[in-house]
Amino acid sequence: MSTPPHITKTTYFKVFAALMALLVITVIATFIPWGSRIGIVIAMTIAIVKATLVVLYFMHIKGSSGLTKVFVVAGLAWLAILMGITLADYHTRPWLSGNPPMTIGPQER
Amino acid sequence: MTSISYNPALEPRDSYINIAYTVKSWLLTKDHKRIGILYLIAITGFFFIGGVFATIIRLDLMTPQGDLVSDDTYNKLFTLHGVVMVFFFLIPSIPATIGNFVLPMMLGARDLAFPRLNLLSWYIFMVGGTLSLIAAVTGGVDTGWTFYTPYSSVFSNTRVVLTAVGVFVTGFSSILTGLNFIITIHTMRAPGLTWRRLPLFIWAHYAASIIMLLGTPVVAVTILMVAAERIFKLGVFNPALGGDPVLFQHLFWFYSHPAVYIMILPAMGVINEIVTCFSRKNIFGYTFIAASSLAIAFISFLVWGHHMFVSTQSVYGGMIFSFLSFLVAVPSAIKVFNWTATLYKGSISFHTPMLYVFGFIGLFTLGGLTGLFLAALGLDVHVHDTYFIVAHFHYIMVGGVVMAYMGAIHFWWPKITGRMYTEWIARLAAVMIFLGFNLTFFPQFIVGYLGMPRRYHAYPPEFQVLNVMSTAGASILAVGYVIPLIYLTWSLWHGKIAGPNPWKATGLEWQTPSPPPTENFYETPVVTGPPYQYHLEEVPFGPSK
Amino acid sequence: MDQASRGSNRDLSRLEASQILAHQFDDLAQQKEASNLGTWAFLATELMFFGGALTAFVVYRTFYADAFAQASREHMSIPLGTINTAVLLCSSLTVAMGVHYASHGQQRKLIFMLLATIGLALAFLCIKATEYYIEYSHQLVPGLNFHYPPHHHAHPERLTASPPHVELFFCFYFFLTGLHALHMIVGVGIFSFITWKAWRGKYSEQYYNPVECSGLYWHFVDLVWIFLFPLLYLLH
Amino acid sequence: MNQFRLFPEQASTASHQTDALYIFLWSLTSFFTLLIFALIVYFAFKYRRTSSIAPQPVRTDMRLELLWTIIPLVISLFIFFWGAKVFFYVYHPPRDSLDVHVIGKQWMWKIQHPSGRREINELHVPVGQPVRLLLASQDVIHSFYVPAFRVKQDAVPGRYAVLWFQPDKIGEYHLFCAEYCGTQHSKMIGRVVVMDQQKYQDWLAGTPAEESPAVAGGKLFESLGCIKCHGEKAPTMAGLYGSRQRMIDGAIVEANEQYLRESILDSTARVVAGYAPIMPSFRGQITEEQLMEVIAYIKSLRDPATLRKSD
Ligand code: HEA
Ligand code: HEA
Ligand code: HEC
Ligand code: CUA
Ligand SMILES: [Cu+2]
Repeated sequence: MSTPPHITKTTYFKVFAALMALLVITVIATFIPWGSRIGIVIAMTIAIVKATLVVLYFMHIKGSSGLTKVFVVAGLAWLAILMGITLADYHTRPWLSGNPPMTIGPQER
Repeated sequence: MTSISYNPALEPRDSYINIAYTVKSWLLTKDHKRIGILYLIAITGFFFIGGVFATIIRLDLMTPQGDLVSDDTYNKLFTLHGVVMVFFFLIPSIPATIGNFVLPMMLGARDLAFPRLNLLSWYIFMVGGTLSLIAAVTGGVDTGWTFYTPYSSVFSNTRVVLTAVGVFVTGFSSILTGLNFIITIHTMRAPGLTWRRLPLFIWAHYAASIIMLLGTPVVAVTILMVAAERIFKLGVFNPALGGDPVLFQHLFWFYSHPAVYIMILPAMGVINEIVTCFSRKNIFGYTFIAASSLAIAFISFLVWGHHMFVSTQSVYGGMIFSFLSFLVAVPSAIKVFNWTATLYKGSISFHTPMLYVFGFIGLFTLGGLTGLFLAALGLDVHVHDTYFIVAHFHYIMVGGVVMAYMGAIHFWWPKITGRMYTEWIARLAAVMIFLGFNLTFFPQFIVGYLGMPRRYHAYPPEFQVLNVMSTAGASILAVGYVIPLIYLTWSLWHGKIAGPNPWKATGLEWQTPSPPPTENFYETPVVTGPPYQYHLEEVPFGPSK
Repeated sequence: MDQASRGSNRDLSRLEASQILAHQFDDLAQQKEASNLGTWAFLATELMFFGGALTAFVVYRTFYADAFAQASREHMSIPLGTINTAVLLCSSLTVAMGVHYASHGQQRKLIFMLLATIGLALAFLCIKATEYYIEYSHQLVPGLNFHYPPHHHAHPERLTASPPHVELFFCFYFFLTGLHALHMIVGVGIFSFITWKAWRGKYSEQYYNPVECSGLYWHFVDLVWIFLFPLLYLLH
Repeated sequence: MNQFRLFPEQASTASHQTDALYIFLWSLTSFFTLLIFALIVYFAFKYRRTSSIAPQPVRTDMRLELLWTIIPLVISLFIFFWGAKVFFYVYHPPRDSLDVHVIGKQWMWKIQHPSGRREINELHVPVGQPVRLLLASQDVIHSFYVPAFRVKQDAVPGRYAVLWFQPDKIGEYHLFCAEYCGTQHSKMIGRVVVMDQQKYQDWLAGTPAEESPAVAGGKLFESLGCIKCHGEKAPTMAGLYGSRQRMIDGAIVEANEQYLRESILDSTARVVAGYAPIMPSFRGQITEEQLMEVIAYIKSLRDPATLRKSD
């Protein structure tokens, strides 16, 4: 049900402050040599946290109807299907043949 | 839904048709019924355009060396046939015409949730269609409806970008229709119309709308990337720049496989309405049919790789896709068995819509079961990209969806126009279509297994007999499709007045005059029971001879 | 929405709200629910739209990890990207505040917030354009002037990656940010329209739905950037 | 070849397996189609409209619903396993195969045998011998399809694909390009000739001796300058093919054709552990044919333990 947003101005500012802080952290984290895997995990985790904050507070998902939440989850689930299965193909290609997953051709444009 | 708490005045006072006559009143209408008619006209046009392409294809294939048209022309013909039939006819066919017209009425609503968006979607559709037709007449396009890279992105020197843009644009009309349906179904049901009381037509459209909403944007952006690749010489799918052509196939089929269920789900929805009405029975297994629609919509997003078994996709990926493809067959099986069971102990009459339904069930079963051949990995290696595939999908799309579409037109024609058509001619045409259809496409299973590849302008002479049979069938089919065009048009002026409910059907759309008034009902209906309560309704026509 | 309650008090609200209530709806609550849900459904579509391109990007990114990391490290400007992210986050705040004021019927503050949003959006686009210009002058635009390794680079010895893979990175960079910028431009259009309506006093405590829905759209555009920023600028 | 038939000729070991599954599926399809058809006809006449009294509703029977959910599910899974089994057979080349190089281009198939003999749109193979095709494409996607063998594989530009079969019947069979590839897609056809071992040897000997791909590849290895590095500052090629290589990022990769291809065209994308990424990229400097020859050369230097019979 779309009730008027009952989120206060202070909450907005708090969320905003958190977003800015996370932005700073993620930029700083880039300059620390973690090794590529961990670097990716950190950057993406921060992005997900930021996104969650925006969705929950700025977009009022917190306190919105169950149906709206279902729409959000459905969108994310479908994206996960698309990415997950496509990547699964590429990652399982070497299993049987030992092939590296991709390569490029000799033709010139 | 017989138990409506009021007794509507059924005399047509101001129907949606005679409320205004100007061209402007049609082109600027926000009435879902008028928009449905606009779609109907456009789509019929596209069907015949696609049909003319098919006719030339079939004529060309009468001889092994294919001497009617050149190979380039042939390639353009099947591409345009595929593009027009899929994107401009079959995907919008049932949802945008019949769905648009009856879905709000079935819900007891005055209109869709976003009427302006609805009109917009028609204009978008027309823009997309026009662009593609311009592409067709100014040089054509020869990539196949699948637009595989790198042929489409680098090698073809035909109107790929224009066609791609046409398809891209049309995608948005489909998205808007789906969005409109979903929101309408969620928010605009009549009082008392709970989810478990929804007609199965609505469930089917709901499921199809999910696919439109979540699948179409992916093909849109993919097509955009191909267009960008052509215009700016980017390398997104071009191996020369490290791109992967098979990635295009992933993205394309992520939509285009579910898209085949955008076509079939509304068709299945239609079957439920007709089969109950002409056997005067409640539907067998309501819950299972409703749930199987949702199951199909969901699983359909997990099987796209079954079009790519020999594309150098991972063998394990292939196995997952094959496995899931078999799963998606189960909900379809559930539906077929439930429809058959609905006939049990019914009171069956053989009116035209019902004949189409029988045709649908039979041909869909055969088409669907041959889908299992293709989902079986080892066998698909042989039949992939042969006429076996062509036969499979025509069985489902022409034998299934087009049959259901024809059935739907005949079923709701009295509601849409207020007139009856001539029953005996209609039955004759239905039988002709059925026979012509089988003669056209059954031989293609055989010639496909013999190894005739699809998209072949010329073929080895030993395949000729089967191809000639196919062409012969296609000519019967063509006549079968032209006849309804004639008698339906004729009925607009000379048909018997239908009255509000000629079939004595239970759906809410029948509880109002034909043709319905602009806001559908003079009084908002209230629903008090489940759908298809035919035992409470009187039986029209009495015993059949 | 509870179906049983749908019939109730419709005549009353119909009289009151005949101006803003479209004919197909029974009451304002229903209308509001429909347009809110509609916006969310649209955003799900948008998500898949970007999702298709992002999937392609992620696939290449995993396989040409080194080349993509190098391209990002050597040619993306983290300061500009960070500033732009901050600008966009600010605009999200102004939008959220705008919706807040709209729901309290505070017209002037609403208009102020809307104008601030438009300003921030334009700032973002200008910065983005600057970046594009820099990339252009470094010969990094595929299809236009891509040349690798570029002539002017401080450390040419560091540019070991295979040129096609770097070009692929830039294809995606321009495709994704271009698509995003296009959404921003559309957003500016929408907000200009909303501002004009607000100026004419169309919105009130009862009826501010268009503000809310365009706000949702804007937050979504922001969300896309929240992911594009690390993916394109930071994954070294 | 001109008489009417329902099956293409069965000329490979795979064809029998595929046909068995095909026949099973047609029986299943006929069964269900006829069942549904019979039920519809039976009901339609038994319960045709005879009075104007509406029939009583029939309640959904849970047992029936479960029955027709579970039976199709079980049958489906059965077909899945059968199909997967055939698939694995078709995708698992045996070790002792004859390696033939095939390059697709608009609109022809260019084929080269290990002996060096080249042919276009024709493939001669000995009966009873597993043949492994290394497929590449020079432009768009093509698909190598021999209906009599029931095998097909796309040739995708930018990578190698592998297709194998073991012919078991002497004769001439169609070769088609099954993936749409442009104007003359339907003319990209040819034949596969299966001959007995003796005839095949005669056929191979029948033309003036051509240079075998391995020898030609050896020469390229010198003329392209590979030899300048390989041997001292770069890993040796001896024993490379078929071995397992450790990459600088820790990944372990089997050195097969695809790996060699990538190493040559795009060496810096995958660097062998212990070496510097100094090898230049040979993309654009070397044609698909030459690439296959260089790879044949590297393969000829393999560890004898991994040798195929044909080498
Ligand atoms: C409306 C369209 C539509 C529909 C509904 C379907 C439905 C199905 N399709 Fe089809 N398909 C197409 C349209 C459609 N298809 C098109 C257009 C192509 C070609 C695209 C191109 O390349 O151009 C294609 C291609 C295609 C392929 C790729 C072939 C190839 O290119 O190599 C595959 C492979 O798995 C496949 C499988 C299936 C399956 C398993 C179903 C299932 O959903 C079918 C389920 C139905 C049944 C099973 C019948 C009813 C069941 C019973 C009566 C009970 C008995 C059941 C059991 C024992 C299980 N289809
Ligand atoms: C979605 C729906 C759809 C529909 C309804 C049809 C309808 C028909 N299709 Fe089509 N078809 C496809 C979708 C569809 N098709 C797709 C997706 C492909 C793949 C394309 C690709 O490979 O890229 C394809 C490919 C395809 C091929 C394979 C081409 C090839 O691979 O080389 C063939 C060959 O027989 C064919 C035939 C037919 C026929 C005979 C009809 C008939 O049912 C049509 C009957 C209708 C009419 C005939 C029109 C009405 C009659 C007239 C207007 C008469 C007057 C006309 C004249 C005097 C010329 N189709
Ligand atoms: C400038 C020196 C140089 C030249 C010229 C060169 N290479 Fe290399 N090559 C290397 C180095 C160093 C490596 C190891 C690091 C790597 O994998 O990039 C290597 C790796 C390889 C590998 C992978 C070896 C393994 O152990 O996995 C192959 C295969 C290869 N080269 C083939 C060739 C061929 C074929 C040519 C000529 C067409 C060639 N190289 C030319 C330096 C060179
Ligand atoms: Cu090569 Cu078709
Ligand atoms: Cu499919």
